[in-house]
Amino acid sequence: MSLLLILLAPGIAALATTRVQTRYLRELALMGTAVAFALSIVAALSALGGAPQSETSAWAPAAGLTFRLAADGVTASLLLLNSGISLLAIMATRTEGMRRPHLFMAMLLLAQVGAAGVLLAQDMVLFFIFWELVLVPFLVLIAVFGEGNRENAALKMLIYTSLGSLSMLVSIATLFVLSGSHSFLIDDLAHANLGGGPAFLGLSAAQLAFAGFAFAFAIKTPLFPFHGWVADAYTSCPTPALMVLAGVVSKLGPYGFYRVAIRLLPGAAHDFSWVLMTLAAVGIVYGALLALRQRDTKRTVIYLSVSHMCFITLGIVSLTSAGLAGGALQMVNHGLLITAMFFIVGHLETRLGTRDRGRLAGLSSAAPVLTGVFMLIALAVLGLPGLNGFAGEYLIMAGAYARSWPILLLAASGVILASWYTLRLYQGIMNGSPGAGSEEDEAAVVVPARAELASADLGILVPLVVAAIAIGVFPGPLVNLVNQGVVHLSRVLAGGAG
Amino acid sequence: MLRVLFALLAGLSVSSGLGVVLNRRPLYAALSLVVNMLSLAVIFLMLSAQFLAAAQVIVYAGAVMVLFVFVIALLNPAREEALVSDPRQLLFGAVVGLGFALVAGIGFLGLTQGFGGSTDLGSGVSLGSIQSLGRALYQDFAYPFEATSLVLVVAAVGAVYLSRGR
Amino acid sequence: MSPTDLGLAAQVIVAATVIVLLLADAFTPDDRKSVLALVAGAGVVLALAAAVAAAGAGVGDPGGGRVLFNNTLAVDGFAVFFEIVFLSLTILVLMLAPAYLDRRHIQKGEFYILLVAALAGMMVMVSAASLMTVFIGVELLSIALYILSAFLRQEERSQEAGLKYLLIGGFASGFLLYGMALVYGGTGSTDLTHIGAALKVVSGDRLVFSVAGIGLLLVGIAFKASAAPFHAWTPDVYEGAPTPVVAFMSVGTKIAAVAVFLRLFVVTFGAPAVSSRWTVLLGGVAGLSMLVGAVGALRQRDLKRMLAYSSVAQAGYLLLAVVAGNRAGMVGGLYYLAAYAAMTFGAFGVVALLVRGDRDGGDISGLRGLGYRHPALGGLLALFMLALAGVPPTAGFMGKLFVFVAAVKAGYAGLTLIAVVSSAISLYYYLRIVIVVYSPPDNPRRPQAADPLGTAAVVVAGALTLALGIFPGLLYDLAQHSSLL
Amino acid sequence: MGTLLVLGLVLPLFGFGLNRFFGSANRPGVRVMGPVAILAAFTCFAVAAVANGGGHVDFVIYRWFEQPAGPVVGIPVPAVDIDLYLDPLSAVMTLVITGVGFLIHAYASVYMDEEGDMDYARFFAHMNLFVFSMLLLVLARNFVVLTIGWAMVGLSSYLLIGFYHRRPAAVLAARKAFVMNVIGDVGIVIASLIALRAVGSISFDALFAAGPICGGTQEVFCKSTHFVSAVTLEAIAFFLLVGAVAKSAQVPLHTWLPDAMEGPTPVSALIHAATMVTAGVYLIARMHPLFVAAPGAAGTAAFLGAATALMAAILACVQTDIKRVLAYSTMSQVGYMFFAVAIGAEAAGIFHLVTHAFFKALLFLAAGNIIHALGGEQDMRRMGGLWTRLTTTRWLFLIGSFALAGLMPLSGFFSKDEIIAAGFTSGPLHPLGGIVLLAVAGLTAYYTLRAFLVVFMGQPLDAERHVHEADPGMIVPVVVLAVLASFGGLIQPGFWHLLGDYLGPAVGAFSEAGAGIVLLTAALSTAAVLGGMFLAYGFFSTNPRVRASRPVNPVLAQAFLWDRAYSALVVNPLWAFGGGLDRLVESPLVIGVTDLAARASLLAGQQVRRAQSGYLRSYAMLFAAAALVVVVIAGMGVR
Amino acid sequence: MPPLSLFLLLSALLFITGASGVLLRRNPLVVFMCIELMLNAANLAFIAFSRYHRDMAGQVFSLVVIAVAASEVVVGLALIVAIYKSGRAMDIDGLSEMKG
Repeated sequence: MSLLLILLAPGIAALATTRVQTRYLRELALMGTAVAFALSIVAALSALGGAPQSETSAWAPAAGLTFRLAADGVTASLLLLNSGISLLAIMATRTEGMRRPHLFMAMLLLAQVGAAGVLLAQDMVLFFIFWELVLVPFLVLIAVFGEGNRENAALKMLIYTSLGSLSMLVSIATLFVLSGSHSFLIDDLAHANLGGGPAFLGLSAAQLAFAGFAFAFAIKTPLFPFHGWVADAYTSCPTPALMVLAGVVSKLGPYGFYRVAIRLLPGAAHDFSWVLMTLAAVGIVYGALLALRQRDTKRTVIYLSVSHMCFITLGIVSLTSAGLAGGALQMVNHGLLITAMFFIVGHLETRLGTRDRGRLAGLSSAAPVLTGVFMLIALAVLGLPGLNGFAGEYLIMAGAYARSWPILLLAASGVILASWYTLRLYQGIMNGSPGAGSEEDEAAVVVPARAELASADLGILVPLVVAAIAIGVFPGPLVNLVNQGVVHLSRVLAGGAG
Repeated sequence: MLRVLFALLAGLSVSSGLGVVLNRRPLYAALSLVVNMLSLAVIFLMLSAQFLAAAQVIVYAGAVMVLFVFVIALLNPAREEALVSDPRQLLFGAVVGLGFALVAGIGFLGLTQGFGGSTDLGSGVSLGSIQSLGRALYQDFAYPFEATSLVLVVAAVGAVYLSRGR
Repeated sequence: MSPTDLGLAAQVIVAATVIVLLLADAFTPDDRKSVLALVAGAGVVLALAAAVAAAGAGVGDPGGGRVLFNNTLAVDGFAVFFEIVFLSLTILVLMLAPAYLDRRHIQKGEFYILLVAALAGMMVMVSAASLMTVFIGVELLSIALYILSAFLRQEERSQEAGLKYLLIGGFASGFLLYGMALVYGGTGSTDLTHIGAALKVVSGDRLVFSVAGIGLLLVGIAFKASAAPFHAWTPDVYEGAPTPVVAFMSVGTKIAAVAVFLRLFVVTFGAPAVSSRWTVLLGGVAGLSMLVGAVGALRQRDLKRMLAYSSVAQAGYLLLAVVAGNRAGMVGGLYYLAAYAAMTFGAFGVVALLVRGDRDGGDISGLRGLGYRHPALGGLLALFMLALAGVPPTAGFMGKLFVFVAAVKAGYAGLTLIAVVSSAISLYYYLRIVIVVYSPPDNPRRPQAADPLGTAAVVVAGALTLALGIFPGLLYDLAQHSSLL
Repeated sequence: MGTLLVLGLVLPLFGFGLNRFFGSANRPGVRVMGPVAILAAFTCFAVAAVANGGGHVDFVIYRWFEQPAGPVVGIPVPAVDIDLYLDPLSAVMTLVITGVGFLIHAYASVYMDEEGDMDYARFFAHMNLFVFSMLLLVLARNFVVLTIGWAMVGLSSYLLIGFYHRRPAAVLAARKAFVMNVIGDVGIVIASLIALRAVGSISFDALFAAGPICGGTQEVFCKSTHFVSAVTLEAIAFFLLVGAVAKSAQVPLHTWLPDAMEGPTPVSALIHAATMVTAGVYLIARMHPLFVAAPGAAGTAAFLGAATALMAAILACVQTDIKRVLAYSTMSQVGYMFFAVAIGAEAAGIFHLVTHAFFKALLFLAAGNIIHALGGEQDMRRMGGLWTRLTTTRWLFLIGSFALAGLMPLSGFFSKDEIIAAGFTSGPLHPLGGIVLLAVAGLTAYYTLRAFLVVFMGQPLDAERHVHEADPGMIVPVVVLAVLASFGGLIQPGFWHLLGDYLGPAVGAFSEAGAGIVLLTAALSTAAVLGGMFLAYGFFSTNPRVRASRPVNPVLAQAFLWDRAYSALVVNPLWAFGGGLDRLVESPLVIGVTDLAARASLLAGQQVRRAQSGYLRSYAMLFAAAALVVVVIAGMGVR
Repeated sequence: MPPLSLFLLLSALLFITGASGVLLRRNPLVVFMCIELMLNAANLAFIAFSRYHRDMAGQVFSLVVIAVAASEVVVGLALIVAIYKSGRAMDIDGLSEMKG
């Protein structure tokens, strides 16, 4: 029941938004999400206790559909991330003065439900349903509440990702047909016996199915070079929605690899892991170099995120114990950090009216608090040991190294570049003398004093900072939690792949 | 003897068919359609479908054509200026038509052998007598017959509705 | 009463309703014609009751269904399944139409007569056990629809729609008929059981005749299903015809046609020597429909035209189930057809409710901000768009899933990929509607409140669309019972 | 014992916290808290060291994370402890760090007085943070803790170098230092990964216990079942060396150090003289069982050390900024230590590390006094004639210079000689290194005396400029350092060797060079030093400023073009490459392709619309044509 | 008695004639006639086959067809009249208001 409530609580809140006054909107949403958060903690604890929660109920047996939810360690950790980030995103939403806040809130909550559903679903059709359900809210959030060329950005994102998910649908159908068991449950599909021989284009059925999954998840992640939709979508996405989109939803890609693709097709996963690892490693450097060259602060963070998501994927597809654990760990960490980054960038834009780094400079003396927070987040982002970015990266690199030398070196160079672009971003905004670059146009003169964080902003950033430090110093619990799930997959790999 | 008759009727029907297509005046077209119907009626007789022949004459040459002529008279459209508005249309139509003709030719002329033994229709069969047809209609195919009546009802209602004034 | 009797009763009741309406029409004054909607509704509800009873009595069970009237009429689970769909559809249309006709100032009794007659035509088609019955069903449906399309007889677009539909339709039935003639020639019979038996044994020229005839049959029925490349009439007719009629025909005609495909092709023409031929052709048609429909809808400015093209694409998916030709395809096809009925009717229903003044304009830009001006209709329209796009949790998704499974099972990788691509493309125009519906309105004028009955009809369709998406079990069992394989 | 270590470690962190978050409010508190935290730490470690004696303790604070039960694929998730390890080596390091660190803090508490409250607090916070990081580094017993300390040292140096965050030069210097240090961190991480894969653990002991390393020195460690190939060991050692080189500003990763002089002078004293730069030396000493087993890497280290010593010494001769002189001299001296620890004379290396900490800190702080006196002037060409004015500082600076030059009997002499002697006694190629280092000793004497003369002799730049001696707060700590610099050599003046014996258990028994060698090197080095001094005196005794202002060879002026080479070969290409990707790959391909697909289908849509002409006859035509195709295809199959 | 094939060929020719008429003519009345032509051709085929098979179904079918065709014509003509009343030219190329 409790797992189901994780879905229902925000869902009910979403429905209730239509019936509540604007000024209670945020409280309503927070209530719904808080329930989910609490239940996620329960799920995490029981997973830590070695007894992961699981719930099954009949759905459409004739059609082979079962309604089963389960939360292993990895799932639980991401559930926490999901509801936690959603809480912050809701807090970050300025309902007053917004047009149609009800719709906005409802969509935020719906996105949360969708993400939680993807994390929990154990039936592939259920998984797919939630997978698509996540998209719809963002269609509205971006197309209606976004900025710039928002409608096209939204459509592009949806069509691109749906192309992936449709290919996943075909893969699901294939596995369903090939596995005699008349059921869409992941555990049953895992027993599909796919003929080894080439089925199509010289690839075996298993490889084709895996390709279908991988395509979907790579686009969602986004894994280089399938990130064509990201720049536009993220750019026009309003900040609170972006916190969820980049912080949580992007994790569903690697999670899909973990939960579905590798779990169902370990053999094919091994056949493809080289391709995927190469793409990921190249993507790390690619994203880093692009982040280095962006002038727009938001775009810098976007490509930074691309680079890091490739890092996560690298860990997962390395198919090693350390790599998987590191990837799972890094999903949570990256979720926390990228949320903070996008919030800070959005905050600066709203306060100072610009994302152009040429016009931002020397804010540190005017905004000491922001400086401290931003510094810490930046350091965590560049993976400073002692903060939460490190442990994950370390394990991922271990996984990469266990598979191949050159890929480790690529990843390592990515780390070095990370220190470069992150400091460039941070110093460019914070250090130097204020108003340095603002000669370009007198029209918009940046007033550093406005940049300081208000208490409301701190309410959003402090939890993230605390989490970043806490996980950095005491990663133990999280690692154990994650391993609870990873060990199971390792067993599959040890058996299925050996 | 029958072959000669068939040849005549075939020529007549085909030419009258072409007449329908090629006559610029709708009235002439209608008239050549009548001729076509009549010649077909005779062919039906040859194929021992007496009742159908009769029906053909009555329904078509009678009612339908009268209706046509009546409407033509009512509207009296000016003679069409050009038979074909654009040559591409004609060319394309010709290609398609010939294509079908080719297919039909191959299909039907190459048929002489082995269509379930012979393609001979035999002679002196009394098939379409009123009795047999009646039996077929009211016993074997009662349901389609009834359904057809519904079609007629619909047609009547619709025609009345559409043509009635504002 | 035996289940078959009940199934037959449904048809008889419908036919009787036509007659009753004729009489009633004569005796109702011109300003009270909308009463006839009630009469028609009563008859249809009665028929629906009979059909449901037949289904309940297990007409779908093995041995439950029978072929009546000397092999011309089949009353089996398959037929009853579709009769239920058609009857419910008609009820919804009857809820939608009266207020519409009032708005268009053409409240005429013939509308209801023809509507029910068309319904009868559909029912004949799905339960036909003989080529003759099929033909009559098709014609009964078509002729009624010709008239209904032109029902706004003063209006040029409606006239144009009617005449176009009539001429091209007559042309098509010429092909259909000639195809039947050839099949008859090849097999020596018009009833399906004999044809099926004969096709297993015939060879040489008779086989050639049969196959050629089947080809022409395919053409004729694909026309009714508005599958590419026989779809050209669809956008024009849908745009011009009265919207409730479009809601009726876009659902009914297509479903009936696909049902005929399922019965006639999958079952009767199932003999390997034959099916190896028509699957190729139908596969081509399906693929072409998916692509042409999806691409054609991209640049439409009129919602009705857009939906017309989308229905072409939908025909492609439906035919995919037919081509699969296995039990999974049959069941999935039935499911998808029902889902298609709900969501398509809903979409056109919303358009009908939005019709104001004297023109059936479904101009997309006019929908801007509908979600705020008219939350119920806007939300429903968005829902139907998502459903047509196959976004879960809607009926459209489940249908697509089952059809994909069937296609994969039958090993049609290529067609499945085409389906994937076309679905991805189709997202563009479906979601664009959703965006438009929820983008801030440029002029905040409120339209007068829509009629409650029509809204209710659309709401029901929406509820079905969601229910079939979330609880597929309900319908899936019935579909399994009604499958011919 | 453990609590002592933890206390000593945490006190500076505590100071950091207090100063960072509450310091900006009360300046006096910071003034006390900054130095006292370090002093307290010093006492802790002093007590701990005494209590520990020659043994070693490994105190686990807490478990960082577990190794999960269950099957392992590829590479395990290692179990990681956060533990502190005290043995003579780390004891010496901690004492140097906290001891010298304390003096520098005390000095800075006065020196930084001009800064505003907020910056004052920030400064001491970061100084404390640095000490904490450094202590963590030297107390590490596994790669993870090492990496954490290693990186945090880099971080705090970044913070301190970039202290004047308004100054673009400082900002750039800070970023440069950080990035180069990250290169080092990555080296350490990679090394640890190789070790992890080789021995399945990230603790030093597990590594030392492996294969060929045994049979070397540390028999106690030989318990492991793993056998690690020599190549792997070389690889580990090599990547560790990358880290060491980056941190210790050795060739080729040295270019950040001169720029780092943008930081306040006490920072230079603490980070770039006494402690941080010697981390690399410490690492190699700590890892010496590994380096013993990896001669390739050790040789490389020795070579780099010698090369750096020479190159930096040469550059130091032509600098005009007083702090840059000291910076290059630091590089040069660290080169000595590198050489020493690399050739297995760890004791000598550490010895020089200690003495160098004393006299280099002394020099920097004295220079600080000078700069302070001249109102922030660092250019020696604008100094001169200070002998009569800075009456205390002159002596202090002189002592420091002589100690650095290695003049008998000051500390520098003993430590340096020991290294040179070790070079002569060990290894086939090492004598070459010894010779180079002898020459470097001469150069050292030359540039130190040059600096001294240019600063203190000759005529003042302008007589009426008011130059005041620093106040006692800035004198006392320097005096203490001066004492240490003078007599620090006595802990191991050739005849007896306290330090060597003390370090023995940690870095291997102290191998005594023959008395002959000792005397010989003493004589040679003294000769070199005197020669250097003589030359310097010859050049700069009469009006030094003008002489010092002579233009120098451009290659020397640009420090052998290292920076230009890097920007030309690494930075600019990467920068350009990034831009190229953005313009040529991202926009046209990655994003472009998606748009292209969209555009294509829209175009197709337009075509379909055109085909839909509205003319019935064209529809019929299409219909008929399609029907024909259908019939033909249908017929083909059967006939 | 001529063989079946000739009757079929005749029907095919008539069918094609009618079809090409539909493709070519612009007067809806004439187009209707052409459609009638096609239907008749089909009838001929039916009757020929029924004679060949000695089976009544074909004849019944063609009877049905006659009825259906008649009703189609009726409806069509009525529609044409309606259009005429609203004052438009008798030219199906004029019926191209809706396209695209």
